[in-house]
Amino acid sequence: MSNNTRRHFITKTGALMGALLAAGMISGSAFAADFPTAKVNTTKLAVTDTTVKVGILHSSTGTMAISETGSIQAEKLAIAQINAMGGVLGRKIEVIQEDGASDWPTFAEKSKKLLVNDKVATVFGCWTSASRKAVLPVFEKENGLLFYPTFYEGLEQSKNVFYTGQEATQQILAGLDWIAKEKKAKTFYLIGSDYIWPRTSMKIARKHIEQKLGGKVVGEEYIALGDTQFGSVINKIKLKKPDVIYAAVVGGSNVAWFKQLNAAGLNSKKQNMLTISVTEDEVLGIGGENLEGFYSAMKYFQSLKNPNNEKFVAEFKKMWGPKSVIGDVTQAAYLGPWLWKAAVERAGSFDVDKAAAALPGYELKAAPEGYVKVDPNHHLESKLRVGKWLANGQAEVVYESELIKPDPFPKGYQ
Amino acid sequence: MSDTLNKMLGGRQGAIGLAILAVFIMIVLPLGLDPFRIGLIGKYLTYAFVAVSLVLLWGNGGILSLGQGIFFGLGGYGMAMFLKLEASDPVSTAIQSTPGIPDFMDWNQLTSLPWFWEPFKSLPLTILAILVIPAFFAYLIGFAMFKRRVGGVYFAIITQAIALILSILIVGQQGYTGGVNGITDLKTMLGWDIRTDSAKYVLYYVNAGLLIACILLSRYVLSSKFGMLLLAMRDKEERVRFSGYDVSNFKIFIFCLAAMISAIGGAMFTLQVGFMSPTFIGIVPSIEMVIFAAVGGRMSLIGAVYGTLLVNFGKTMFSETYPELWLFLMGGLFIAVVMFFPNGIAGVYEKYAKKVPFLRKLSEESPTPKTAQVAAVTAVEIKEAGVKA
Amino acid sequence: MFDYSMAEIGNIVVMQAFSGLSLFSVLLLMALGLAVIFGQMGVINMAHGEFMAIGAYTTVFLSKVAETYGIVNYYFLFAIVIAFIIAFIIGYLVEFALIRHLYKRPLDTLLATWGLSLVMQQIFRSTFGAKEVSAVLPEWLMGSFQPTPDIDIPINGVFVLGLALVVTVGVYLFMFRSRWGLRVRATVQNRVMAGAVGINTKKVDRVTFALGCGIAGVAGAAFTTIASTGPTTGSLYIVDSFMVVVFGGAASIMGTIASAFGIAQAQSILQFFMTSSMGKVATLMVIVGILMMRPEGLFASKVRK
Amino acid sequence: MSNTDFVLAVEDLTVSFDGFKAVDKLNMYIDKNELRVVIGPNGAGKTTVLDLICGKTKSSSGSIKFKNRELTKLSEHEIVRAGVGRKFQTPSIYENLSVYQNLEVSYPKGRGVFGSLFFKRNEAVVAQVHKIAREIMMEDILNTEAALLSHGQKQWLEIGMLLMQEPELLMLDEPVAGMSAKERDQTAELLNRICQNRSVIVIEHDMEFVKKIAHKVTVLHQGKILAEGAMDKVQANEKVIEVYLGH
Repeated sequence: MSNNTRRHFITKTGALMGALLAAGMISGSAFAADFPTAKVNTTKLAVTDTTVKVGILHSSTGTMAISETGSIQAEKLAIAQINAMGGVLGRKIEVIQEDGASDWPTFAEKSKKLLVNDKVATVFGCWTSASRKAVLPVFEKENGLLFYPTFYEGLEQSKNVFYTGQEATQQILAGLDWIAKEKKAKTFYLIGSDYIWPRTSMKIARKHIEQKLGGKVVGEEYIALGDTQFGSVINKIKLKKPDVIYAAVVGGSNVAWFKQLNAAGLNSKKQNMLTISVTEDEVLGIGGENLEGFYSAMKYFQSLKNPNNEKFVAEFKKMWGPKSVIGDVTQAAYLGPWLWKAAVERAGSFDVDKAAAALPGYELKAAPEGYVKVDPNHHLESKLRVGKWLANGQAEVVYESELIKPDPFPKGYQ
Repeated sequence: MSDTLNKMLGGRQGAIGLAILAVFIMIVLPLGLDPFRIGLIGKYLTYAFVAVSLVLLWGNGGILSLGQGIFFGLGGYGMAMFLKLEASDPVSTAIQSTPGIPDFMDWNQLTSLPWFWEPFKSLPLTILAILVIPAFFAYLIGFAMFKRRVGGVYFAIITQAIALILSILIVGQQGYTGGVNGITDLKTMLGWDIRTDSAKYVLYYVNAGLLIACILLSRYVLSSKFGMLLLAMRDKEERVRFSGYDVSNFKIFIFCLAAMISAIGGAMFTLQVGFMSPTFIGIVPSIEMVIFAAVGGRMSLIGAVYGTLLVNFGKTMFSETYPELWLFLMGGLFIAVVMFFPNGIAGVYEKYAKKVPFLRKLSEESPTPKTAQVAAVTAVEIKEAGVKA
Repeated sequence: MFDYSMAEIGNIVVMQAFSGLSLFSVLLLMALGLAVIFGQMGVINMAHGEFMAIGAYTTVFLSKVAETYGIVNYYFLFAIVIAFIIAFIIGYLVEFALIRHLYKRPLDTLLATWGLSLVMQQIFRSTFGAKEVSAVLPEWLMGSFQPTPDIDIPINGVFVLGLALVVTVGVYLFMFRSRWGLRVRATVQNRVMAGAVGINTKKVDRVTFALGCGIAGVAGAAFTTIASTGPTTGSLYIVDSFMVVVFGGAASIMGTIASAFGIAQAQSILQFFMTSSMGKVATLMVIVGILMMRPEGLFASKVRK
Repeated sequence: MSNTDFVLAVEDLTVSFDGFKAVDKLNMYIDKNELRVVIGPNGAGKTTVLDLICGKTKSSSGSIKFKNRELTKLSEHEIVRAGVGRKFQTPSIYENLSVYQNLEVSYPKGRGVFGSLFFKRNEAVVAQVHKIAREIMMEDILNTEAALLSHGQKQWLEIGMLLMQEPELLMLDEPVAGMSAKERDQTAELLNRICQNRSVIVIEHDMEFVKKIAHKVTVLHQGKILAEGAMDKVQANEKVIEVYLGH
């Protein structure tokens, strides 16, 4: 961060602090003197009397940089805000940023470096499941702490990881319920990129459609990662005429998918689509005009109307430029540092075991997305929202569910 | 027998070079670095197997394979399948619908172990598979291509396409392969925890030992008549054919040998890093491994090891401090090596070592006749000088 | 298939035929520049995809400019021309700085241009950001054309098809009907002789390479209508491009056209009847299989070597 | 045709490239220990004939019998192993290897993959290398790198490499191209020596040189035989004169 933006930040955060205090986000200012280092750090982490080191581990190069940049920015924003408020247990957070370079062994290597060499107190990082799977054994072996921001397929729970995004059932079930009711949909066409998250998600969606909604899946299709040709797939969809297309296409394919779908005449006037892989970040590449009228199921949209979110959006734009957009994962990444701060302060210690044990049950009431609660299974209890995309690249929230408990190993969906 | 030994060591100069390398990777690095860095070096050294295989295949044989990642991956997957089965005992997978099979199979509704996983329950069969399957696969590709005299650029492009096909297949068949996540969370080998620091050291030394054994084997091959023919084929394939040799058989053999060496590297990678993923089979790692060999010197087996270490060290260092600059540096390295140092580190050494009295003495005392390898390096240099002038 | 009426099946056949044609035009545009560079000069340009990205980014940039001046409906054709010019100039410089030193070492060119592609990717990332961007398209390029109410023919597909044909005819005229083309072909066949009769072979090389890059730029500009633009966009296309050129028989433009057509139809049909990713695998496997049987490609002529 | 005493019997040999018949129904017979010279203007098909015999080019029709064994179905290395050696128009040697290594590589043992891996340089090999090196007048420069040889020496080295294989039929494409007058004389002597116990086919333009070595001359024109016989008879042949001087 340049000096300029930092200064910017400190003056700005003053204002924010009041709001956050009022919202109960801060449990009261803590001073280092009250918490002697020997006491709060019994496992030789990089904690001094005035500072604590944490790691950020995302891809800033390679194919995944497209997606992970937002997370890095959000995490840095949260950390800067926390520092402006006096840090954690009176200690300023120092960030060590590592580049996973979109390469899973590199993620494993860097996570080991952060934990073993730098002795960071926690790591905010990873985006793809593959990178998380690669670092997971390292975190478990070295007993580190990871805050993982992406909505993902579930089927995982680790004492060393907190999942700040939604697991698959949270994101899928309520969305399907809504669209089945709202559009009286009976037939669904499932399409996703060919890897574990879309496949697991589609498996859950299919069970839900067939068993709970009494609907029918008329087609299930997977696209090789990076493929940009959808002509044949679109024709198959036209032949089946589904009430709803349920989509989880990612990356460069996602852009091609929407552009070609529109060009083939399947725009939102003729076709309902609910996707679980389009956030405001993706809209930049796809173009709002190609998305207009389609729906996304996410827990967060930038357009959410509440004071916390409006502040968050404003702060984010101050720090990273007026053109930046905030998607679901970016917001979830923003929660990471705040949750960690709460964990450490509830435990009164930076020790990983103590902090991790202290976090479940914690309620973060002033998150930009609203109320969330940390479940004993290390995922967040949160709401699901359905957004209808507008031509300007923002979504209009048309549905908001009740709070949904996370269920990473859903019975009846495996 | 002493003749064989002499061929392996590559005469006095070769023996000294190898001894220095052995001391460097087996004594100097372990003493000078902490366990974390040693883990990294161990990982880099598994790539060095591929670089060594490319010295045989590309430097000496003139056959550029852009699909060596295929074989590295096959070796790595073989080992990963064994370790995964061991990690998936019925007790630790009790929460699954079908306990006793790898977790990703359970997620994909498989209810029994696929038949081709069965052999990987046994370590001896796994080791056999790691050596034989990549070699057999290389034989199939090599037979089809070299018998029809597909060479040069076409071979490079087709191997690249095969790498792409295989990586899409592995990602697509995730119930059988673990998909894009790969095979992860590997813990023990015959009950021995491979994640501890002491295990890392043991594996490091096994890895270094195997690497040196592969270099010795490659040296033997290169110093035999086979090696001379390989060079001859690279430069005048027609002439070799009209000297009564079936050129394609030689190419197939060296391709299979290179595949096998790469696969050993892959298997050691899995053991040391603790997982295997399809990213290694794709195009990018396959090309990056070529640059390791090129930086070290495409004709030099030992240079390949140094080249691999240097590039990877650079990658780690730079991406820690200047992540944005790393790609510029890597790209620049490709260009610079090709344009200015076609013989890599080994070429620079050959050129300047002669000026250092001590080193000159070493090489002058090396027994004549000089090896084909040295002769070829100098000749290439002469040619390069011609091009530049 | 029997749940559908004849009319429905007929409509799908028409649209499926068009999607095959559309894929054909995409592959052809991708491969034409490479066919000129690889086929005529024997240079392996692994940075071909990045030259396409240059075209795409040029278009995106111009669309932003057009948006501010409110001329979105007119800029696109202009953008294609500019994309060609910029890619041509950069190609010209690259040939001068890099390629010309490596003509005798084709495998080394492959490595050097791979390095170049990494550098270019990072330049895109530093300049335009890591995120994908989208060009605002003129109204007339959006949506579909409907000959009957149940048939949609994508207009951007028609546009790309038209452009592919125009570029192909252009390349053909240039290579076989112009003085320049004659010089290029003469240089390819016998460099020494061409030099002896007064052809500036160095200049011919440079212009040929730059031309190939320029065509890649046009392809990139056209692809903003159907796909994404990001720093690593180019790498999505490189293997497909090489497959088309090699499969067609490197030195033949007719071969490139035929092979693009064959691959497109195969992939389009396989992807209709299999899942998309397995269709792609099956297509690549068929190509590799045929190349193993017939390494010189489909359209190489038999000559005394 | 049935078995013959000829070392090489070429019958009705035809090859066409995209419709152009480079060799057209050619018949040619070579005796044991014969030195045959093939002459003809550029494009007559001389090199193509050698290419066809050694398997580099596959014929469209016709037969090539070497010691009554059909060659058209064999691959190049099988033809070499049957006893046919071929020297190319431009010297084709391994420039990166020494003279010794060039000769040793051509030694007809250890020709298989595993044979070559376990090939040992024994006394028989050394003796053969030295014998051939003496024959081609290069015994004292065995350790020189081949790239450093003069053009003439390269031609000899390639002939030496063929001799290492002890072929029964040796085919030389323009062996004296680029040689000095003295080297030509030495080459003529060399050829006369080596055809003592094998048959040799030579393609050559230099008529003086042809006179020195030829037992019999074949004149090719547009892929067909124009004339065949002793040198003086062929030189007197009207058609030959027309072809060489007419246009």
